[in-house]
Amino acid sequence: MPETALGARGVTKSFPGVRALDDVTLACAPGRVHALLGENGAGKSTLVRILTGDESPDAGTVVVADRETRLGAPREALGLGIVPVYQELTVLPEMSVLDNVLLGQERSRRGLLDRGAQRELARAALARVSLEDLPLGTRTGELSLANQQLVEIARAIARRSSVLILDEPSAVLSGDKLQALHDVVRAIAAEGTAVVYITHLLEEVPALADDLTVLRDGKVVSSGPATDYTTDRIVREMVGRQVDQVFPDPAPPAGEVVLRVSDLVPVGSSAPPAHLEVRAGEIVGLAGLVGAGRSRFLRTLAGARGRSQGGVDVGGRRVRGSLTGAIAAGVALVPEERKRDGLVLDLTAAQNITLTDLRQVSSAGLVRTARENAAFDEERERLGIKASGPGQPTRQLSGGNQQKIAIAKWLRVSPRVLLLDEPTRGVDIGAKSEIYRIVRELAASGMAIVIASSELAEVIGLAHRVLVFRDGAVVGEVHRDPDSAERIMHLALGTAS
Amino acid sequence: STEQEGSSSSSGSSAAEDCINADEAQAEYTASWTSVKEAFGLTDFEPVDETVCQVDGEQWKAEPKQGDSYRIAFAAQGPTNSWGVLSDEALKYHAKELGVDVLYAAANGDATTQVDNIQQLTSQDPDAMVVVPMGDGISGQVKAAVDQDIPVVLCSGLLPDSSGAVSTVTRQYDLLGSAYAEWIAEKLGGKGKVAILSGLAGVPTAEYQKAAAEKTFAKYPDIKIVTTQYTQWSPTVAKTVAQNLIASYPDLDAIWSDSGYGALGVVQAYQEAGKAVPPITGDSINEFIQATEGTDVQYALSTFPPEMSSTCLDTALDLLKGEPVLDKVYVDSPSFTDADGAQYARDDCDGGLLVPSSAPEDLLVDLKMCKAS
Amino acid sequence: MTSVAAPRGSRAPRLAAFSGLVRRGGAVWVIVLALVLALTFARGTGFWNSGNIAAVLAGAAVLGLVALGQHVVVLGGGIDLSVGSMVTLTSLLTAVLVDGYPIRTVPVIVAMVVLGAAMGLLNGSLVSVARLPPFIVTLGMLYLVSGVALTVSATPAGRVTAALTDFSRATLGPVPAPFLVLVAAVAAVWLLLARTPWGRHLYAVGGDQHAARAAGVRVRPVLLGAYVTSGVLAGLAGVLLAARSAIGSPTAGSGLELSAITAVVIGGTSLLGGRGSLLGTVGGVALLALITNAITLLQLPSTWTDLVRGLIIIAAVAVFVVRRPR
Amino acid sequence: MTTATTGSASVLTRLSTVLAPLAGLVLVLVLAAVTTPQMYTPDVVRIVLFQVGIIGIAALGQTLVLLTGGIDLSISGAMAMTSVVLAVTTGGSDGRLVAGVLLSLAAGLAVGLLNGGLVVLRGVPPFVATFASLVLVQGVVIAWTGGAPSGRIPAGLSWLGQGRVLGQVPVPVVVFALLALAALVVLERTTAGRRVYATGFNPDAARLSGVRPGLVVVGCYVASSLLGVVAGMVNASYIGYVDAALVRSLNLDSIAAAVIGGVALTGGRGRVGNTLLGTVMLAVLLTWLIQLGAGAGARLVVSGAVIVLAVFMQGRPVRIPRITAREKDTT
Ligand SMILES: Nc1ncnc2c1ncn2[C@@H]1O[C@H](COP(=O)(O)OP(=O)(O)OP(=O)(O)O)[C@@H](O)[C@H]1O
Ligand SMILES: Nc1ncnc2c1ncn2[C@@H]1O[C@H](COP(=O)(O)OP(=O)(O)OP(=O)(O)O)[C@@H](O)[C@H]1O
Ligand SMILES: [Mg+2]
Ligand SMILES: [Mg+2]
Repeated sequence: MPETALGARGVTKSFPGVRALDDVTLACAPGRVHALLGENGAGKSTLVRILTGDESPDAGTVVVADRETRLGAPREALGLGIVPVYQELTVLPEMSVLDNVLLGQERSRRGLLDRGAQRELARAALARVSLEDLPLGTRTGELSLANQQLVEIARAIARRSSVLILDEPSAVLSGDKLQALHDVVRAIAAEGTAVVYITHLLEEVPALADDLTVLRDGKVVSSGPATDYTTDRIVREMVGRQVDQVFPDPAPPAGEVVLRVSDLVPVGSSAPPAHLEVRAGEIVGLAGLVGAGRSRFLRTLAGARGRSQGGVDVGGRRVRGSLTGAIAAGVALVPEERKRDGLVLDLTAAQNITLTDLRQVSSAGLVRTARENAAFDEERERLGIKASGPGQPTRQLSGGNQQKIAIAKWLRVSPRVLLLDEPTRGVDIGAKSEIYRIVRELAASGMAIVIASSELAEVIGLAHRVLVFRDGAVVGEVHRDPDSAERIMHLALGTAS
Repeated sequence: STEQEGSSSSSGSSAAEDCINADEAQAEYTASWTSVKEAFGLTDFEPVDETVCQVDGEQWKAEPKQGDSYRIAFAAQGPTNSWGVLSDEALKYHAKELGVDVLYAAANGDATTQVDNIQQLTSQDPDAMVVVPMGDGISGQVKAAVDQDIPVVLCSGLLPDSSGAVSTVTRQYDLLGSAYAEWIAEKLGGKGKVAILSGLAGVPTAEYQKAAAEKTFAKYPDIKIVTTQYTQWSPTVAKTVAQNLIASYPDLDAIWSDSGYGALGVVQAYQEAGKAVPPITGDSINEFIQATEGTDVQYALSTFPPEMSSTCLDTALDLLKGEPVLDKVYVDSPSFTDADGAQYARDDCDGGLLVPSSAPEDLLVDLKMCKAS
Repeated sequence: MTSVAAPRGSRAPRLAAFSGLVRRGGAVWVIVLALVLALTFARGTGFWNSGNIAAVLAGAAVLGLVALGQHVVVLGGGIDLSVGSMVTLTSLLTAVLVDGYPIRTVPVIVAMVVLGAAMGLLNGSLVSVARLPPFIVTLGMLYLVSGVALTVSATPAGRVTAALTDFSRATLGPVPAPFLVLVAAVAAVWLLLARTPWGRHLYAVGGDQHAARAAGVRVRPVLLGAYVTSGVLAGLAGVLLAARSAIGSPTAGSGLELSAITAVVIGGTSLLGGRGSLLGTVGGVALLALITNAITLLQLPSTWTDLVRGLIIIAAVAVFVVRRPR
Repeated sequence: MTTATTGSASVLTRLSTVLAPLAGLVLVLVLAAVTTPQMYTPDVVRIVLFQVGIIGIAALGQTLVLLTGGIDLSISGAMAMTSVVLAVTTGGSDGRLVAGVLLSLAAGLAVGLLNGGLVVLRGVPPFVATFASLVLVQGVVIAWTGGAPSGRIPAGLSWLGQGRVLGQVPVPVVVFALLALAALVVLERTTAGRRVYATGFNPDAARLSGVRPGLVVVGCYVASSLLGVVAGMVNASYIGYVDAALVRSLNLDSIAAAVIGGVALTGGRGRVGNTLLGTVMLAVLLTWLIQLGAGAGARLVVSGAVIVLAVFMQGRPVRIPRITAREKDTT
């Protein structure tokens, strides 16, 4: 058995503008789980793409089974038993679960698919991620996001792998699905496979990792057996400074009720109607497992999805059930998915910021560049956005700064109600705490804020009170107090007594 | 065998063997040439030799297959232009007069569509079929129809003998093509620069006339064809082309055009450029004559009359009645030059109408091609 | 939470069922059926007589083959505007090269299929290797190939052998031989799509190229395969067309590409790639063939032809498009 | 190897989209100079300018639609329809010219709304939607005119197609210049233009930012059809008659021009400058081929090759995206 199942020697990779990886050396031993940690933009995924031949290094080499190897395409890596699950979902929604699990590894006899063998293989793989009762013919697009992710993992498991690379597999998993993932990872490692595991949820590390490596700005800053590391140390290594994750109590909301939601049911939801009142200056958190319905609830409030019943009032006035209606009424949604829904990445930073209210920066329909830049500078000030200038394509910004832009564009319309969906997903710890600061300030300035997040600490820390969702319904409300975390988990899982 | 199939029969000689040569038919054929010859005042203009025969009428004599009136299938061009409209409607109109039913199918100018049309019409088992051929591509399907004992009359167009059509009623492409060319040659005294404006590349009607013209011009060593362009039978395209001609060949002596629409564009281009319009040819659309009225444009026009379709119907019916019919009926139609062109202009009629039209007046009115007088 | 979650944008079940029908390509058959019923009522005997059925089927053969190729390309996320011109060139060449010599028949047929494959290969390489947008590549090819056809001969030319013409008219019961070719082709393509790894890969590449690549799928060969298939089928269609017309024409196939794409789309296949059903495309072909047949059968005023065709197409596409999920 | 989205790369890309057509144009001009010197006489230049006008006006509309990620095959239908509407409603007399023009615009509006409606409300792929409406428009015209549209275009309009500014410059190119300028301002400087680009790049994000992508798209299709109507008027007044031959034609010049110029079919990418370049190049090319007296076949071959080459040179291949290019789909 080789010493290093997969490794990198002095790997360097630059993209125009960024040095994503800088002389990275890494060694993953067979049968061990190697956690790869680092802030957003630290270079984790880039490293993964290089280790799997999806991208080639500018300098340095990839080591496979102790041998230096060049990889031209993911296919070649797969051929060597290096099996990745990329950060981004790569299942094909239009194809059946069966076809997705076996994509690229179809079993065929005499040129024709061997359907019997196919089914067996798929069944086995799905069983290992606790999806044994999933009909093989289902269109994958019909599955919940979590299940899609598990199908993707099943695809990887179905391959005979000497190395399994998982890039943030847990980002969209929770509860027993996350548990299932951990189990299968341990099992696979036990079979002698080297596992590279990337995550932002540090509590996973002690549970899973044997070794870990921390990347910062494309450099390896620390590496060693997981047992040598406490969460605090990891965080310190990641950000290079100590961040206090303790949330001061928020100022009690003084203002009158701004947002009133009365027996609201989103289109396509069979859940009982939801009620909600948010005062000016109040922050309400939404907690729940993935697919519990938080995003759908927020999208409905923002008029991005239809309501099949119920109403939304802002400042006592009924809000029309359309995006423009909601915006006019002062309701702003910072959507869950920044790159797809939150921003037009090909427009410049300034253009994104002003897109929500072009009238401000235009006169007689003509956009005034001066005013536009002014608007940009204003927000750069307010949110501490790091960008080379108003003209920089948003695509080039780091995750955190993109998120700040996605928030800034809504501050332009000075909304009365601000809806934040997963505002810190894929945002590094440094940027996170800044976003927390911003949220608090906005609340203090009299905004009513609703924030959905999968990070329990975050919701509890920021919000005055937390609504818990399960299967599309509000199943309880929890106020700030020491043991709120447990109560929320119980409600979310449906194990509340 | 390495033999080429039917290479012998395709020459048409086999047809000649059992040819009951009808003299008056031959005469009629030559007449169609001489009339043009006179109209254009040509000195030497001999018909390309052609053996016209009489079809044994008895062979096709038949009672109506359904009911007591004949059902004639009509594989038409379709109303893709005013020629097509009149061709279609003239036949239908005549059919109404004679009280025969018409099974109509339009190819909209496309040979491939017409193949389908003919097969479908054949399947309706008509007594006879009139086909306005959209291209040699249909001959296979025509043969199929004939093989099912449906007498097929080709109308305003030719197909190779292999199509087995019983009779062909048309005006000759060669006739028009070479007549225009001869006229130009004599205007230029057999010496000068000529441009050829053909219609649509790849479309038989255009290509055959062009070929005939080139053959004729070839007889005159001093006539140079400086360029050959396509007008798509569109005055707009023709005008642009002509503007280019003016620029690149300022000293052009004559323009051979196969269509009045083409000629129309050319005339406009020259007039706008303030230059004298060189002698030009084309078919006699009303628009062109009106446009050139009172100008000194020299032209020679003839027609490929759409209303000949009614003759096609007559021929088909004669076959069914067992009356003598010629295998090639060459329709004659007026030809004229600028000398007496003006008289044919019809201000009460549509610009696209081919004048003079022998189509019934009330039909033209029905089709809103002419105002009721 | 382990159970399967509600469908995306979980619409009203009835609609969902409908979109399911469209997905599986059944929807267009509803119209086809309706049209057939209408025709049966209006012209029962006229429509059902074996000759007319044969006419419909024979008319469908060429379009069918081309649409089949188009279907494969579209599944792969591409589009092939050059099919019409490829049919033109191959049919013209068939006639010109055979030119009535029986011994040439077979070699020429083979040659045409190969030629089709070659043109497909060119399309495919420009798309998958040079990575140019399919629309433009094939638009260019459309001009190029029809240009070549015109240079081969500007007038109808050549002559096929009796063997070919006879074949084009031979029938098995009411079913014309050319249609049997189509049936065979459909079967073959179905096998390729549904039963081979290549088929799976094609869906994957059409649905999401980089996801397919990440799963270890070789994108280029898959795309090349798609365009070659389209080319081969166009070549076959060309031969059939030549056999049917007995003579080659330099404009024979013009416009076919648009009909083919229309057939594919009203069959419920997504022009975005990755989703589509053969059944639907075949239905689309059937519908177009029926429209032409119906217009003549019902003796509609010829000036209405395009109006009717336009209305039906619009109705069909407007109803049978599965909207991409948000 | 890298995604063409980071700073310098995108600058290069933008440059290349302008350089490629420029290079092509220069090439054709040189070829012309060698093979057909008369290309540079005022007369021929004027012809080219006219062509630029007639192709360009439609190409502008096409560009708007392409920017939204659509395509408009029905433009040539709108053009043909216009000439017929003009002729029929005016009966060739200047008296009712205004009515004729208004009616044509109304008809154009209808076509645009049909296209936009199919694409936006029903999610029909633009290619098919606009093809279907092309067939429909042609069908309506043919049914309405009994198959043989014909008639005179009022002389009062002839300046539009035949007139010259300062005795030399053809009016159509002037009209085009003005419209292009307008399009330039709208796209680059106005809020409307900003919305078009935002929609073209990312309709979902645009929508969630309060932009109404539906309206934008419909607007672009309407604009396209209306520009088609204008092009139709120019065309009709150029010859002065209804040209039946054009009614059934499907004219792809406008698409070719935009694409050769470097407007992407994928939406969002492309500027008026690209369209201008592409139009000029196409106009020069077409005129040059006529001047050459090239056969119909050769002409098609050249056009085809040019289209492919032009796009090839733009160096903006539809790359197989890197995994980073997409985020995880979480809704
Ligand atoms: N294709 C690309 N083009 C340009 N820059 C890129 C590209 N891919 C990554 N980068 C940049 O390289 C750096 C590292 O990105 P990478 O995705 O590897 O970070 P990461 O550690 O995976 O972040 P996250 O935790 O959010 O996944 C970032 O600054 C990113 O912007
Ligand atoms: N855009 C959408 N259209 C239709 N259904 C959706 C959409 N997004 C999610 N769903 C479904 O609605 C339910 C709620 O999804 P939603 O995304 O709101 O959950 P969530 O609590 O926000 O989870 P997360 O935001 O972490 O993904 C799930 O069953 C999901 O499959
Ligand atoms: Mg990453
Ligand atoms: Mg969510």
